[in-house]
Amino acid sequence: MSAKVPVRAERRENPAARKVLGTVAGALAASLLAVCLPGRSWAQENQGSIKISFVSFLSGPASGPFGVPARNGAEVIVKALNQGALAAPYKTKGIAGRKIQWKFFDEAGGPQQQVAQYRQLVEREHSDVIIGYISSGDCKALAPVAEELKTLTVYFDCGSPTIFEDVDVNPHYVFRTGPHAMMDEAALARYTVGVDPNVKTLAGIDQNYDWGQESWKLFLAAMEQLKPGIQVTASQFPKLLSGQYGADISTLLTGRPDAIYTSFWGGDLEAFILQGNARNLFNGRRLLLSAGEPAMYRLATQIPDGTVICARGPHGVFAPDSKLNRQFRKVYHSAYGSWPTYPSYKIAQAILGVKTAYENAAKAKAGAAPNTEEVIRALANSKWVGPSGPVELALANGHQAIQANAIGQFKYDRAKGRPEIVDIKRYAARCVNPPPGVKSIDWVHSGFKGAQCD
Amino acid sequence: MAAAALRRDFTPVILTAALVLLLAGSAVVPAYLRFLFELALANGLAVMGLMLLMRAGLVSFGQGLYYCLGGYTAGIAGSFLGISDVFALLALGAAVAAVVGLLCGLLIARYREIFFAMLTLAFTMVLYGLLINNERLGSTDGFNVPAPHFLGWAPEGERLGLTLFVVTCVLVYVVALGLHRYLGSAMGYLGEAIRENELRVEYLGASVRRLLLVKYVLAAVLAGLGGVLTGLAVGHVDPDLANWTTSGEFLFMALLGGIENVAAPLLGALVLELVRSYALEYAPYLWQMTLGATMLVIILFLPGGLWSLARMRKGADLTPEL
Amino acid sequence: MLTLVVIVLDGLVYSSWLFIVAVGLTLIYGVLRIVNVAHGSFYALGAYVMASAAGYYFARGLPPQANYLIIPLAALVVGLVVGLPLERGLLRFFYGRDQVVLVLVTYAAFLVLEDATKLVWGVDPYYAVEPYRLLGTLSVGGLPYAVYDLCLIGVAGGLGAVLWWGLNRTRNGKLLGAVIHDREMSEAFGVNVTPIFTATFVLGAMLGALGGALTAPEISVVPGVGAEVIVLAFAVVVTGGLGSVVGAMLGALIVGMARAAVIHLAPSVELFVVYLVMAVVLALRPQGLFAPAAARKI
Amino acid sequence: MTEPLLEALRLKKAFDGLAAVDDVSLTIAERELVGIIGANGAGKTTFVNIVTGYLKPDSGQVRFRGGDITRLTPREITRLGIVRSFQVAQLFPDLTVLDNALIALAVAARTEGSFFRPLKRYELVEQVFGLLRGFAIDAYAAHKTAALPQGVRKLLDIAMAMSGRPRLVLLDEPTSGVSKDEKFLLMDRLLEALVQSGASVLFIEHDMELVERYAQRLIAFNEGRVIADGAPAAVLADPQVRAFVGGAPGKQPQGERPTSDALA
Repeated sequence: MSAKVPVRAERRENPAARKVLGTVAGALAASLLAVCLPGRSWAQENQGSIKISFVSFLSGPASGPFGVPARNGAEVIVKALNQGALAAPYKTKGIAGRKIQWKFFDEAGGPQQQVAQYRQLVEREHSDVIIGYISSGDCKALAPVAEELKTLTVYFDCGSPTIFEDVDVNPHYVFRTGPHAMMDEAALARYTVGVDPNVKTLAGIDQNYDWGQESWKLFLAAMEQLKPGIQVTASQFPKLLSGQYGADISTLLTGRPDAIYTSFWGGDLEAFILQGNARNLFNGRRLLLSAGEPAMYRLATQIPDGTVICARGPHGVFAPDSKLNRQFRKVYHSAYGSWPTYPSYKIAQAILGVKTAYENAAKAKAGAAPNTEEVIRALANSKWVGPSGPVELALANGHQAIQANAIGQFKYDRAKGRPEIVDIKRYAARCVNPPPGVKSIDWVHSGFKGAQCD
Repeated sequence: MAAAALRRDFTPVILTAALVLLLAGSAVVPAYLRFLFELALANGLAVMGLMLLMRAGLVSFGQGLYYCLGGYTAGIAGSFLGISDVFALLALGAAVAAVVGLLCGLLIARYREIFFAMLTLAFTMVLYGLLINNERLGSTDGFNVPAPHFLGWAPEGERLGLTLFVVTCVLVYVVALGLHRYLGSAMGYLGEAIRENELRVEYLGASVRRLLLVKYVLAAVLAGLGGVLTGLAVGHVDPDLANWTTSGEFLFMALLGGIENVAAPLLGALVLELVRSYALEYAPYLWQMTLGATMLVIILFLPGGLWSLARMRKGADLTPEL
Repeated sequence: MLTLVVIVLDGLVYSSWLFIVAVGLTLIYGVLRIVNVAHGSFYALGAYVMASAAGYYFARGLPPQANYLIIPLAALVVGLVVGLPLERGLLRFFYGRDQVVLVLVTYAAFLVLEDATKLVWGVDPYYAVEPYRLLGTLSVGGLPYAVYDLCLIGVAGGLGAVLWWGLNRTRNGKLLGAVIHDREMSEAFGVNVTPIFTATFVLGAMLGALGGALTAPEISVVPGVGAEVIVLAFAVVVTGGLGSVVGAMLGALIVGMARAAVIHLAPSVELFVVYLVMAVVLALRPQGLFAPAAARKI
Repeated sequence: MTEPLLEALRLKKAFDGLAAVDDVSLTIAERELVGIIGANGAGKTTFVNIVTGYLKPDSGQVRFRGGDITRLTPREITRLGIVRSFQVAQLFPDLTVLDNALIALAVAARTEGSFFRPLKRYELVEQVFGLLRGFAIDAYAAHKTAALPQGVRKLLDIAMAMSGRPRLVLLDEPTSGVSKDEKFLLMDRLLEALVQSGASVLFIEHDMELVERYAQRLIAFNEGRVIADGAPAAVLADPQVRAFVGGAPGKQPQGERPTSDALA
């Protein structure tokens, strides 16, 4: 017998058709009505304020390391701005004198879901600005939608260089206030060759998804430029979130590489380090973590000393000392009991960039509220200072940020019982980012043509 | 006597009314809502295919395979081959789904119950894996699908959205009418006959395997069409279309709406979109729980899906009087 | 040669893990005919309970060797606190309904439990690595292996043996076998299946949680660990033959070995090798490798 | 002499080494009405299963109107004009009698591949009522078959089989599960309809009274072999038959309860 399907009824000629029609129409009307109702009310409801919708992962595996720290960072900054309590040069209340209303949304569900939600943020929530998105897939899918719906959209994190290089080559409404992955990989390669000039063999282990594949490709290309003839002993691509790396670790061990590169993050990174440690994988070889910073406090006692840590920009421990940075760290820590990591910094930097542009645009109009086009004009090619230092929108018609980068080595201070970063090297923004109009991968293959390093 | 057994068929009326309502509504409702409906209709196509299989007693966990194939066909044709006409893309997507459906169907039509489900799951996950390993197609991130043309006409922005919506509505309407006819034909009835008693069908002289193969291919084509429309509506395709969660969602939609009538899967798809959009809005931290709870309530209190509400009003017995 | 040894050893470790994670699923399916998606929740909950309990345990400086007792305790707690109410309070209302309906009911339960877990533990990762590192390493062919991993092989073997013995050599086990073979007939002969269902479900839940608790020391426990395990476990038990303990063992071995081999030889295939194996096995043997004999119903 | 309708030549079938049908040869002519008797496990149903293609014999041959049908599938054999009924009526329990018969008729008319032509069209429904009337079950047309009395289910089962105008009908215990009082009524209706159709009928029956009354010819099975074949009176008087098959007319052992092993 075949499986029975639970639904049975007379169905072809339904004498209750009118009732059905009534029910369906009723259900439709009810849901329509419900959907058209105003959404969740905005925090800090106020007349004449600026509505910012934030989107990042609030559920799923990326929520812990990225999504929630970003949310918390946004909350810290927005609250401080609304109180006018933020350090200079952001002392003015709100944005251009207007209060910030804000809401946070989950980035779950993939591009399909996110496109639907994005349209609601624009058309139902009437957001003035949308700041968000961690996943490159979401960023790529949303770019054309944002251009179509003519809404200022600021990507604070997603790392794929291709967004403005291939997908949205002529951006108008879309900005990215965080540098893309090219910067991380170029700086990491330079750092590696700097501290281990004799590195001859290299192995990579990256999650089998776009960002993992792209990171490894860029890093390897950069290493091949800086250290011609470098040998790759293994390039492992375990499934995202697989959590079991026994066989991969065996492969890495048998190759005996000088250095092991990984773009792992979150639970996968932690599991890999725990399992690699237990099997002496890191004894006598350098571990390079291109996105290791969010894990460094939580995993403090597990990360081998000398591990090269990258924070995807000069964020967190790498952030240069400033009043703004000290305040950000202090307020964040007192609110959440942990230190802000790079997602918190990146979202803070996005908010402050928007604030600066709004205020510059308002200044040009002698204080009148600027429209979106005016804000965009003010934001493009602009410069401002975030808690991690200066940011400049220099690529992709002034829509893509570049920033100086900083990389260092992990060291656990047993006396103080907390981790620290030593041997920090800083790289000028134009040293590790491609010049305008050049695709990242072409830039690497050209031998970093046009790089301005000190 | 025979005349008494033949009742008036209201489904075409309902479908036409729904079409008119949707088209008229598209002028009034905000665009995000129209978009939600469009997604629901596109998904509804895939769910209608699933309904065909479920009525024959087969539950597929792998309709995402054809949904994804449809989406990727549209994307590849648009981005790499320069084919952008909506109707050409639909035909292409349907053709690819049909060919792959036929090949898989030849093997899969022998399977029943959980083994059918698991084999369909395996197939879709293999495609998922292949796409993730393909960097040219954007790996997990997928790639964007260029805006389609309509017989040489290339609208932009709001007008494009509206046109695509109209095309989607009309296509779904035509497919639903056709499918409704199909369900009332000998082959349609034989689906239930197979579910109820395969042996008897064989002993009447019909080939169960051939009948199921046709249904499987039809379901594949419907999912493929849904995938094309989704790809064009979202403007982006990614391997998640083939992930098992997508197929699971189709199943949820089928259960939510019911499988008694062609309109039921569409209703299920629509309600799920709305519930999810709602849950994400009002409970961004607990939307999974909201979705799960909704699912439980429906399964517990409306085992026949939302469509059965109509029956409950009338009372249980709808057996035609003679 | 070394590669072959390494593949076999890596494969064995992974197979053992797979078996421990999947065996509860096959048991529940065998007796209750439920494809239990919530198995992923049991796994995740087992991992969370273990990680937080072990963290607490080591923070208090209690005798380290005794920490392994927490693992079965965590499984027991999850089985009783989550498995029991789930079966009594929800699933039993759906017995006799279609298999697909039950899949969706357990899927819904999984979604609810997923957010409930998040409410209790938050989104931050938990880890408790001490039990993993405490046992040290052992060199095999010059390659260090974690003794904890090697112990998994023993645990899986022992678990398989105990289950086999329990099912085939004890009175209750034989009763269970009868129910697996033909539920209606067993009921007709006066077997009260209700307590059998409950006990099996709780046992299956404990096994799922045991898998999570055993895994917790070598991973960091984050939201979403459960979802990753479900489909994998399905693939294993379907490959082996749904409802058979021996089948689960065989399925785990085949899948584990295939995965270890491709990780060493063609890393990017790892992503779908599990499903490829399942598709090939099902194409050749439609019921999986070890389908338990079913009573003829025609 | 014309060719026989059905010819079974030295059929053998064993299950796990146990012979169920052991060297059976027999022929059925056009328009014959043949009864088969035998104790449980004598091989009667196995014989029917082999003829209709559900089981393949270990050796031997089945010929139908001169052609070899031994290796054909049940579906192909049905198409050739051999149909059967089952000990337990094989219906579509969740559909109405009308739908059951409509489906049967559509398949018989080879329109099962029709996509868009409504099944419930006037002329076909008329035809179905005609068919149902022939078996006097038209009053049940709107009922789901799951809820019908046994006798009606049995008649519907056979009516559906008859919709293809077969040449040979094999009935596997048409009266099992039907109360004693209704048995004669059922057989009357049944055989009237079948004989009228011009088909040959072969029926398995335990009730000797029924066999004696309806069969023109009788075949007795025992332990997989034919032990007697001929006029009913002669076969029933055969001492071997009396010993093995047991049960003089009216005194047959209690008919087995309607188990679900119709094809076992």
